[in-house]
Order: sequence, then C-alpha cells, then structure tokens
Amino acid sequence: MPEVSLIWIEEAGLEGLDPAKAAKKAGVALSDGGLVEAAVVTTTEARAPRSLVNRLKGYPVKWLDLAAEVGGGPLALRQARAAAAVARAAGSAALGTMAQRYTRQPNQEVLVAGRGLAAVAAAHQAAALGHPVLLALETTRARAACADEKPAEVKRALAGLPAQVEVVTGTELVELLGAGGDFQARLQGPRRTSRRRFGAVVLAPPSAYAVPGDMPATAEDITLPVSRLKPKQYQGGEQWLQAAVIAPLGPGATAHGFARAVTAALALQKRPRVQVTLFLGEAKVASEGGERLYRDARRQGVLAMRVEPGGLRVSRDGRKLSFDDPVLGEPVDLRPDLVVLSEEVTGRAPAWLDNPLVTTAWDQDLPDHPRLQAGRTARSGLYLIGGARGAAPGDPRRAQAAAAAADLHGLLSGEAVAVPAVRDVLCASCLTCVRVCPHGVVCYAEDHIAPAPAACLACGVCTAECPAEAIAPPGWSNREMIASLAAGLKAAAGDKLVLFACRNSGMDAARALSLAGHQWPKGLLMVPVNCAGRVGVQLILRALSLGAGGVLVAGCHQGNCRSLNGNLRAKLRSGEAADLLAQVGGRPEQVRFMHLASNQPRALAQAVAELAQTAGEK
Amino acid sequence: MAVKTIKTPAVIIGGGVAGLAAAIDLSRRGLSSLVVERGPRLGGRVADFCCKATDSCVRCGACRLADLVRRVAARPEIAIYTSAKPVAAEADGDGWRLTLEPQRNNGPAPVVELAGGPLPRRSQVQAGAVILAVGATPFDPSAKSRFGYRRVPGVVSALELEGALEHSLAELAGGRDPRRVAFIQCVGSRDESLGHLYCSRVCCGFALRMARVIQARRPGTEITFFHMDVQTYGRAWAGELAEMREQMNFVRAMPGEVTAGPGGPQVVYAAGGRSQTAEFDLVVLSQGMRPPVGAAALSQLFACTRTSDGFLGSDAEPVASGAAGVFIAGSARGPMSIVESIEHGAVAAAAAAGHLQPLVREAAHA
Amino acid sequence: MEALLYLGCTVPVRNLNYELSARKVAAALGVKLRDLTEAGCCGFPLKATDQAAALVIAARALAQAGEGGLTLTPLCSACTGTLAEAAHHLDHDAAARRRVNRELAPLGLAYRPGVRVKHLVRFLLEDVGEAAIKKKLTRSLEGFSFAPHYGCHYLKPSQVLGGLDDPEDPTSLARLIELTGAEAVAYDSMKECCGGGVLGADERLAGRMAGTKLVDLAAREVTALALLCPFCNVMYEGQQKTIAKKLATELKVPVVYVTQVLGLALGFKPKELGFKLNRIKPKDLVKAFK
Amino acid sequence: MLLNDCDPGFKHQVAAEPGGQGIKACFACAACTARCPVAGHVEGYDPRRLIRLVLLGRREEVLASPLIWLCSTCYSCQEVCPQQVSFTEVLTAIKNIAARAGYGPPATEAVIDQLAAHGRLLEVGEFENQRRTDLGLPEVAEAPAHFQKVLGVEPAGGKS
Repeated sequence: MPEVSLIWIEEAGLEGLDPAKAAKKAGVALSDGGLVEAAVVTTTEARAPRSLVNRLKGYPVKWLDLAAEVGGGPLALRQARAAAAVARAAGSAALGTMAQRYTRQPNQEVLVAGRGLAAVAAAHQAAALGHPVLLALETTRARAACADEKPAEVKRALAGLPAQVEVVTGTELVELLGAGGDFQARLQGPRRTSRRRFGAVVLAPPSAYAVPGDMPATAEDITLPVSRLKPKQYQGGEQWLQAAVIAPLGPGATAHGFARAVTAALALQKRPRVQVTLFLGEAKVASEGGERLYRDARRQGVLAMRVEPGGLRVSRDGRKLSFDDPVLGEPVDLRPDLVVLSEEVTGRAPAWLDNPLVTTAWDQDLPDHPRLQAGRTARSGLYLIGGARGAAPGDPRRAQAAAAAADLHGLLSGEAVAVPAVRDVLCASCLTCVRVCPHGVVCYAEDHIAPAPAACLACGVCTAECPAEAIAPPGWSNREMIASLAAGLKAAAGDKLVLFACRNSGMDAARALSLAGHQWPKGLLMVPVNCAGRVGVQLILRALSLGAGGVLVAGCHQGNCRSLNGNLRAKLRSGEAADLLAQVGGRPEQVRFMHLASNQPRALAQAVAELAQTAGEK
Repeated sequence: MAVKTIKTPAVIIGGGVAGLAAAIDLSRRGLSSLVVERGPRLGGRVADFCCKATDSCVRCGACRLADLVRRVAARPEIAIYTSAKPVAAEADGDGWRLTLEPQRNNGPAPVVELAGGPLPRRSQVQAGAVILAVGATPFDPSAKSRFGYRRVPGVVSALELEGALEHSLAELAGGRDPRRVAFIQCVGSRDESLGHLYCSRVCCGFALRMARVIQARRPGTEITFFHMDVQTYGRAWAGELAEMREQMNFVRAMPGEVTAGPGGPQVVYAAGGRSQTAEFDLVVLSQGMRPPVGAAALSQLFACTRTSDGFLGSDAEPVASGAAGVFIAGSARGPMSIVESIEHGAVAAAAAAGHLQPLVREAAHA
Repeated sequence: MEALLYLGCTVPVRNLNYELSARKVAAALGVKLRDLTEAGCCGFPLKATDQAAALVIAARALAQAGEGGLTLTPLCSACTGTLAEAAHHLDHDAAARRRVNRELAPLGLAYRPGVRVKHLVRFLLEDVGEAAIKKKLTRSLEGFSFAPHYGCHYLKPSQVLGGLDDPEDPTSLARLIELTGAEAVAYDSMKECCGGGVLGADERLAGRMAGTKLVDLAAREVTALALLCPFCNVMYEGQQKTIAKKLATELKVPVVYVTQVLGLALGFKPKELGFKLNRIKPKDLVKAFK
Repeated sequence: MLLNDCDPGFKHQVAAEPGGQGIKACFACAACTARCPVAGHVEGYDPRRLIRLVLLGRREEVLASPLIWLCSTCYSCQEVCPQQVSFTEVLTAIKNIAARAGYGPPATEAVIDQLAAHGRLLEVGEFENQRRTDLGLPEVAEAPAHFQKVLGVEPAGGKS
C-alpha cells in the first residue's frame, strides 16, 4: 500500500479544524505537499495553488472539497466530518487511484518508422494485435523498398495493411523522448513537424547492400558488386572468360552474404565458357538452403577457393589476384576478366539512438544479447528491426517484425510491472535515476522526474543508486525491503544468511534446488529482486545490521543481464559494502557476489554453503 | 466411457522452448492454448543444457528456459499435458480434432511446478489451430561408424559431453583425466552421403562454448577443433573466435576415422597431403540435427509438407505447413539455436493467431 | 541350395587350395555349386584403361549367369566387386544396358536386370546362415586364433556391396571364425588394404602396403591370417618373403583361407582342404587335425 | 601457376566420363586423404590434391602423372566422402582418359593380348587342367573367342 499524505490547504470553511488530528484519525501522514506517493489535498484542483498542482501532476491525488464536506455546525462535529472525509479520500487515493498512479495507462498507439518490408510487416502485426498504428515511411513513395528488397513486394505488403494502420510518407522520426507506454516523438513531414505520443516505437531503418571494407581493390573497370552484376552479359569466346567472385572474407562474414556470392557465382558459371573462381574465407552455409546452393555451384563448375584472411593479394595494376591454394600448397595467380564483390546487408540505427544523453538504447553488441531478442533495444518499448539488426531480406525480416509486434503488445497490455514512484520532497533532481535507468524509463520532463507508464521492469537500479531514497518501483523501496528483511531475519533460525537473488537467474536456480528437495541452511532468508542491480550498499549493510552473518548477491552473468549492467552494479556495490565492513573491523568475506544463470543450481548451492560456513566461523 | 473433449483455440505439440514461447505469445494475444508434451517435463532438450558462461555470458540462451517455464506456469490460460502424444488428427471445419494418448515415461520427473500434469486418459482435443513444435532429433553418431562412437572408448557425442560438463569429464574419458580433447564437427551434417544437405548451424557454437568451459575449468587443456568451415554467427563471435584461435588448435580437415590407441582414441586426419594420427583423451563428435523422429508420422497425421531437408514445413515459408491451421515452430522446421527457436515460436503463434482471428470473431458474435 | 560358382582367372590356376576347400565346405553345408564354365575374366584388369570394355566383359559373365537364375558366387573379391558393380550399373542405367547388349548380341547373349552376385563366403553367411553352419560343424578349433582379413572388394563400395557388414567395423569373418571355436583376433591393421591393386604399377609400394599388416601380425601370436581373396593372397603369402627382405625383417605369418578354417571345423582333413599348397603353413593347426 | 593457363573444360570432361560425375562436388574436406593407404606411402599421392588439380584444369599434369596409376582401388576414400565424389571411380575415369590420350601404362597391351588369347589373365592349358584333375577339380575351359569379339582384337599368336 502506498503511503498517503494529507496536504492541508487553509481556506474558508476550514477555520478552527486541527489538521494533525484529522490526519491521525484518518491514518494518514500530514505533509507540506512534498511527499507524493499518494495524496489527499483538502481543496479542489481549481482552487489549489498552481505550484502544488504542477508538482502533483501525474500522481494519484484525491482533490477534496473539504470545506463543503465539513459544512457548518459545532467544531467537534465538523472535526469528525473532516476526519471521515479525509479517511474516505485517503482510501480512494490509496486504492482507487493506485492503478492509475502506479501503472498509468500506457498509450496503445504504435509508431513504425522506416521503410521496406520489415516496417510494413511490423505495422501489419501490431495492427493485428489491436493497436492503432502510424506507419511513417521516410520516403515519398510509399512502396519504396530497402535497397536489398523488391519494390513490388513492399507494394503488395502495403496493399494488404488493415484499416487501423495510418500510412504517411516522406516522414522521418527525428526525436524521441520518453519510454514504453509514453513516447513523445517528433516527426518531420514533408511540410511540417509534428509531435505525437505513442506507446511503442518500432524502427525499421533502411538497409542496403554494401561491399565489406576488407575486399581486395581490383581495377575498377573489371570490378562490380553483386547487386550490379547482370550475368547474362558475360560469356567466353575462344578464350574462357575468367571471373572471380569474392565472398565476404573476414570474420564478420554472414551466411547471407556468402549465399549471395554463391548465387552470383552460380549464375555466371552457367554462362557459356565462363569459369568462376569463388574466393571465400569460411563457407558460411548456415543459411537455409545454403549448403545446397554451395553444392550446386560446385557441381556447375565453380571453383571454390578458401583463402586465409589477407591471403588474397592484388597486383599494383589491380588486374592480377594472387593467393596460396591451401590444397596444393602452391602460389596461384589469376588474371580475372571480371571481379564480382559480394556484399553484406547493412543498415544503421539512426544516430540519435546512439546518444547517451537520450538513453543507452543501443550499441552494436546488443543484437546478440540473449534477452534482447525480438527486436528489443535496451530502451523498453523501442524496437529496432530489419537490416540494421542484421536481418536478411525476406522472411527473416517478417519474422523479426512479428516477434517485435508480439513483444510490444505484451508490454502495452500490462505485462510489465508498475512505474517507479518518486518522492519529490526528497528528490534533488540530480538525474542519477535518469542516467542509470537501463530501460530509458526514468525521464526528466517538465521540471520533474517522470517515469514512463509501461516500460519499467522494476529492476530497482534507480532505487539502489539514488542518493536520496527518492525513487522506487512500488514494493521495492528501501523502507519496504528493509521491513521485510527485518521480519524475515527475525523469523530465521540459527546462523542468519541473506540471499539476494535476481529473478532471472538466482531465484530460478534456487527454485530448481528447492523443488529437487535441496536442504538450505536453516537461517537462510531468500530475497528475490527483479535485478541484482536493486541491491545497493545500504541494503547489504542493513541485512548485516539486522543480524545476517553473511550476504550473497546472485546476479546474471555479464552480458546476460536483462537490465544491461544491473549485475555489474550489484557486483560493484557488494565490493563497496565488503570494503566498508572491513573498515569497521568486520569480515569482508561476509558479503559476496556471484554471477549465475538459472540453470546453474549447483553453483548456487555451493556458494550458499560456503557463505554459511563463513558466517558460522564468526 | 465417453471420451473427454477439450476445447481450446490452439494446441501446441511439444513443450520445448519453441512450444512454450508460442503458448506465451498466444496468451499475450488473448488466446488460450493447450501444450502437449510427450515427455514427463517441459523444456525439451534445452532442459538438459547447462550454462556455458566462463567470464561472461556466451549467449547460448539455455537460461531462457527457466523464464519461459515460469511465465507459462503463471498464465492460467495455458494448459499443459505432459506424457501425452497425438495419435490421431483430422481436419474439422477450420480447425482440428486430435486424439491424445497418455505416454509411459521412465525419464526424469518434472522439476518445475506446473499448471496441468500428465495426461490421465485418452482424450480428444478440438482446436482451432495446431502448432507443431516437436524439435529436431540429434544425429546418432554411430551411423558414422568410422568415428568409433560406442566402439572406441573415449569417443562421445557432443550431447553426452554437455551432460557431463557440470560433473566429471574423466568418466567420459574412461577414467583418464582429459587433458587432450578433440572436437569433430559436422558429424551427420553437410553430408550428402546421408542425404543431409544442410548445415546444422548450432554445432560449431555449441562445441566452441563447451571447449571454452573445459579450458576455463582446467587451464592448459589442449583443445583441437576439427572442422570444415566455422559456422558461428552473430557479431560478438568475430572477436571471440579470434581469441579462441589463439587458445585452441583449429584444424581444417574432416578426419578419416577414430581408432583406439594405447593412450586414448586416435584421430586419423589429413595434414600436408598425407594421413596423420593424433591421440586424445577425449574425442567429441559434434552431431548434427536431423528432422524430428516423428516427422513422417506427423506430416501424415496433419497432412503437412516437409522441407527439402525433411523437416516439417515448407521451404518457401517460415512457419506454414501446407495444411490450413497447422503451423511449425522451432527446430522441427530446421536447425536453429535456442534463441532463434524462442523467436520462431512467437512467429508461429502470430501466424496461428492470424488463422484464429475469424474464428474468434465468430465465437464473439455467437 | 544351389549357387553358380565363378572361378575367375587366378583361383583355378594359382589358388587350388582355396577352390578345393570352398567346394568341400559348400558341399558339406548343402550348397550345390554349379560351375560357370567358359567364364574367364570378369573385366577387372581392363577397368583402369577401358571401362566400357570392362563393362561388356563383366556383362558377358553376368548374362551367362543370368540364364540359370542362380546367384553368381565368385571366390575372388575383385571378381565379386567388378561383377556386382557391373550388375548394379546395368540395372540402374538402361542406356548402358542397351549399349552393352548391342555388343553382346553377336555372342548370342543379353544382360537382363536382376542378376545377383555374392562372394561365396557372403553366400554362406547370408543364404546358408550362421545357425545352419554352426549345426553342421563337427570339430572345435578352440585354442587357435585367426586374424580375419576382409580385404576391400568383399565389402566396398558399400553402395553396391552394402548390407552384409559395416566396412568401417566389419565383423562377418570374425563371426564365421568364432563359429568354429577359434578366436578371431582384433588387430590394429585389420582394415589395411593388401596393396594388390598396385602390384602391377609399383611393386615396392604394394609390398610396403602389405607389409604393414604382416609386421603387425608377426608381432602377435596368431595361428594364421585368414582371408578370402586370391589377390590378397598374392600379397600376403606370395610376396611375404620379398616383403620381408625389403623391410629387412623376419616375417613368417601363416596364411589360410577362411574356407580352409571352416573346412577343418566341418571335419575335413587338412589334406582334403589343400593345406599342402599353403606356402606358409600354420603347422600346429595342420598337425592338430591330421 | 597462372589459372588462366589451365583448362577449365578438363573437369567437365572428367565429369562426363562414367564414374567421373562426382568430381565437381568436392569441398576439400580431406577425409579421403586421411584414409588413403597409398597416400601414406607415396609422396605427392593425395586424393584431395588430385581432385584439385583436375578442378583447376591442370590437364597434362594430371594425365601424365604416374601417380594416377597408383590407386589400389580399396574404395576407402569413396566410403568416407561426405559429398559422394567417389574418388576411386573418378580416378578410373581419369585413367581411362589418360589411356585414350596415350598415357596408359605399358601393361595394358599385354592384358588385352592375354585376354584375346585365353579369355583370362592366366592361361589354363593341359598342364593346369592335369593338376586340377589330380586334385579332383573339374577342368576349366578357355573361351577367348568371346573376348576377341568384345575387345575387337585378333589373338596375338599363341594358341587359341
């Protein structure tokens, strides 16, 4: 239950009444208007001072025309009426407005910005899930595809869009504030700029093919990228026409880039008296049909030649390729009549996405994050799909779009937990929470900290890092956690231990152990957290001061944290707590941190056993 | 005795990661589903996979199973029958009528609390859509007898290594302390002689992750990686692979055979144009994926097509099966990783929801 | 039970002990062997230079055999391989069949699909069966040990000759040997090729190849190397002395035919099985059953 | 070596020869070489290398090479090949081409003569048949006429 404050505004009709008495009787705390977990104000919104109205904006407040409720009569009667009215209002502030206050209704509208098949597919899928969708295509022609797609296909897909998709063209997303449930987007149209709010945003920036940078530089007049190759133009005469097709050679080569090179090689090889030598680093046959294609090309007569990185050299005039055939162990030269360079899908996330001041939404390692699939970015409610994410044209993009749409639907239909509450009275506007929020949920807008309504995962990183105890997702404030720690430790028998366990790793591992009948130490108190990042120095020290002989924080492995670096923060804070303990003459080994995965129950059991031993040593 | 008929919008055959992901996604779309798992527990093959993180997460996705199971258990609209298998199916209007039969299982007991439990008796299910998420079947390395599987001591499959990774490798290596470990890739993959004209995609990453775990646990363990082409994908791998090439011995050769040597299994491979023999304590065969064992029966049961590689579904589309109202999710459709299977499950659910939409509307009107 | 015996070129001239023991064993096991008279060469020697001619020659033998409808059972693995491959090829390639039959027409022959070719030993294993063989055995060879040599063309290419045994882990000869009570020795070089195929091209090479197995076996206490192909016999028995000289080592590995081993267990005397003609004899074995 | 000087048509020629069909499928995994019993004994004999020479189109070098005649036809390479290259048969195809191009081993003529004369590699004369009779084995008849017709040759002297 949130703490409800009574904000007493003196005005006509309340003369003689005792605010403190009324508050006490109603079971609420009297406040000067700073404490805003939930509030009852004794006047109407219209009559209240503007500064107060502004401060309370967006929070569950029961505006009460107390003067009217109290009416006239003896003071004792008026005092009793006042107390009853405040109590009623407090109840409604706490309960009735709690839903609105703690989980503000997320905006259901979805913005899909970009172009090509991924964009259209995402719009289609989101609409199918019941969301109104604005599909903002950045090109003036609606059917304009990404450079690696066919316009006809995009046109077909557009024609099939349901009615609740509004399509605008020539419109670009140039600024995005907020987070899941409440994004504020600035859209630059052909004529004017507009601002609109959305619950979720899917970015499908244009993608194209580009020749990787590490390709050998052969003479321009004989060199072509795959996308410009027209195989029908080539055929040999008396002499065989020698073509070199160079597949992506570097360590970043993808199966799609390889398949594209092989497709080109096969088409050329089918031409009369053309001999294709296909250069490759690794035969990346992991795409669907890739192995078949590679086999067909060889059967057609394509000569597949593996070269080590940097092993394909070009003469100064750019007309001779030299390499060592690994099978023969001999140097081989080729004077190609044609060099075809393969390309990889490229697509860039918009530059503003990479701006650390906006949020840590994106960096290039994120596509591989095991918990940021389905097009998710670190910023909840913001999705990046398509070529920028490395998806190949065709079905992979549609699949990604479908997955992203399903994910955002889950988010907007309330799967996420409630937004953090901010106690403005304590907030120093230091913006630590804005800076540390891994999901871009905590924003600063209109002169106060304003968390977005749907995107918070209640990881509690803001709470742990806030120097003023001014922000916490409901249920995760220091006060609440310490209270439950105290109660739990009081009930614990024997050597008391505390395990702070992330729900994504430690708790699942613990649950697996419990289900398997594992015997935990008697005095162990398990405290689940949504992210180990919730566990700051203060919680650890409080656990010790409340009688715990040891504290173990179990967070996810590096690179696996759903909240990006909550685990690393927890590790850092555990270290700090241990250091502080050492400074006051305690034993630092009483505080431990471990990286863990949900499927490592044995490691957890062992760590807890070791902690118990440490605690027992005293 | 009247046979009980369960009515559900969607029935999902297979309770592995793809099936669970599909169930969760359907429920997000407001659709209930029934998950039918043949084994005694959820999770499929992933349930046997351990975490391969060393100094950091290696993005295998095995840990994701726990949250899928947790989320499935938390959603009352997802019903689960374990130890159950469809034995009959017929198209019924726009949907399907299935007969489920209980399966006797001697495997490990379920280790997660679940909504639902073992199928008590033969039952009928009336469903608007069917999602087949039965997974792939690992290739049995003894079909490539030259690698000495089940014949030469110290030769194991990658899945056996997986099972022992958290415990003792010495047992696998016939009591020897495995200081020299070889991996042989593409056992059953990229093999036209078996009719397997596909790369199984995940085995290189799987093997290399395990190799790294072994080296992290026992520094100094020599790892030899026999391969044709390294098929890792994803941006993070590029750097990691460069590191691994420093720490392990990458040999680009498909070995000719594995024989029993005096000090352990010996790998016969070609280097420098002739045959060489190297002795190891442990030889790990990276077996590929095969179409699900029941693919033929299932494709007959549900009148669905097979891909050119024999998996369920069609080459042309990611989740369609050629049969109305039947969709394929996960590695039953073709080799894919855990994370990809989870995504694929969501895509299959999207397609199934699309199929169900008119039915749901009709029901609302009725 | 009947089968059509195909002698080929080498056996009826050089390996009479093999032929003798094979005929005795077959008869004792109730297999009536009919001779494919006028059979001659299977075509194997021509394959390297003229496959087309080799195919016609093989087809000739197959066509002759086909008329009786009996399984053609060569004693020589090379003949088995060549004839089985030819039959496989002609069964699956109608154009090749037409071509071949045009050539055979002047001889009054034509190949018709479906001719079965099986090495005689395989015929015994599959058509007579191990249980039936076991029943007929009258003597135990316990205490003796044989190193089975499968050779190449008894099992490979498995595409044509598959179904009997796994060429990577063959067991059929070992099983046959063990039926007699003798031990079938598992040894490292079991799958080594005898080198007979290159004897004509490079004698030194052939000798080195055969030498691997001989050296391996010389270091073991085996009664004999047991084989089923005259080509392998050329290398392991015929060339053994030369090989020993070239390798500058002592070699005295007795060599027998599997049919001789079987013959002993069926109660025949060594003399009846042609042991006199074995150049490097397993003396203890011969003595034991005199 | 300059690839432009090689003959890209050579691999197609080998593939067109019976048994040669599989050659182009090779993806150089080297399983064949690992199992080749000849490769272990003869420097330069390497099935994978021979295939590569054909694929590169080094025609003369392959056909004139004494190495191509050293295959023991044990079929090990063929058994282990994941791409069904069937190298033993590929080599037979190459040898046939070489023989037609005049690179054949000298022994060929002798084999043909022998077959034309006797219908078998080893003559079965009176002496041999006498020996067989002594051992209780049936006599063997020669049928060279058939072979003469098939091979299109006359018996080179000797008895017929």
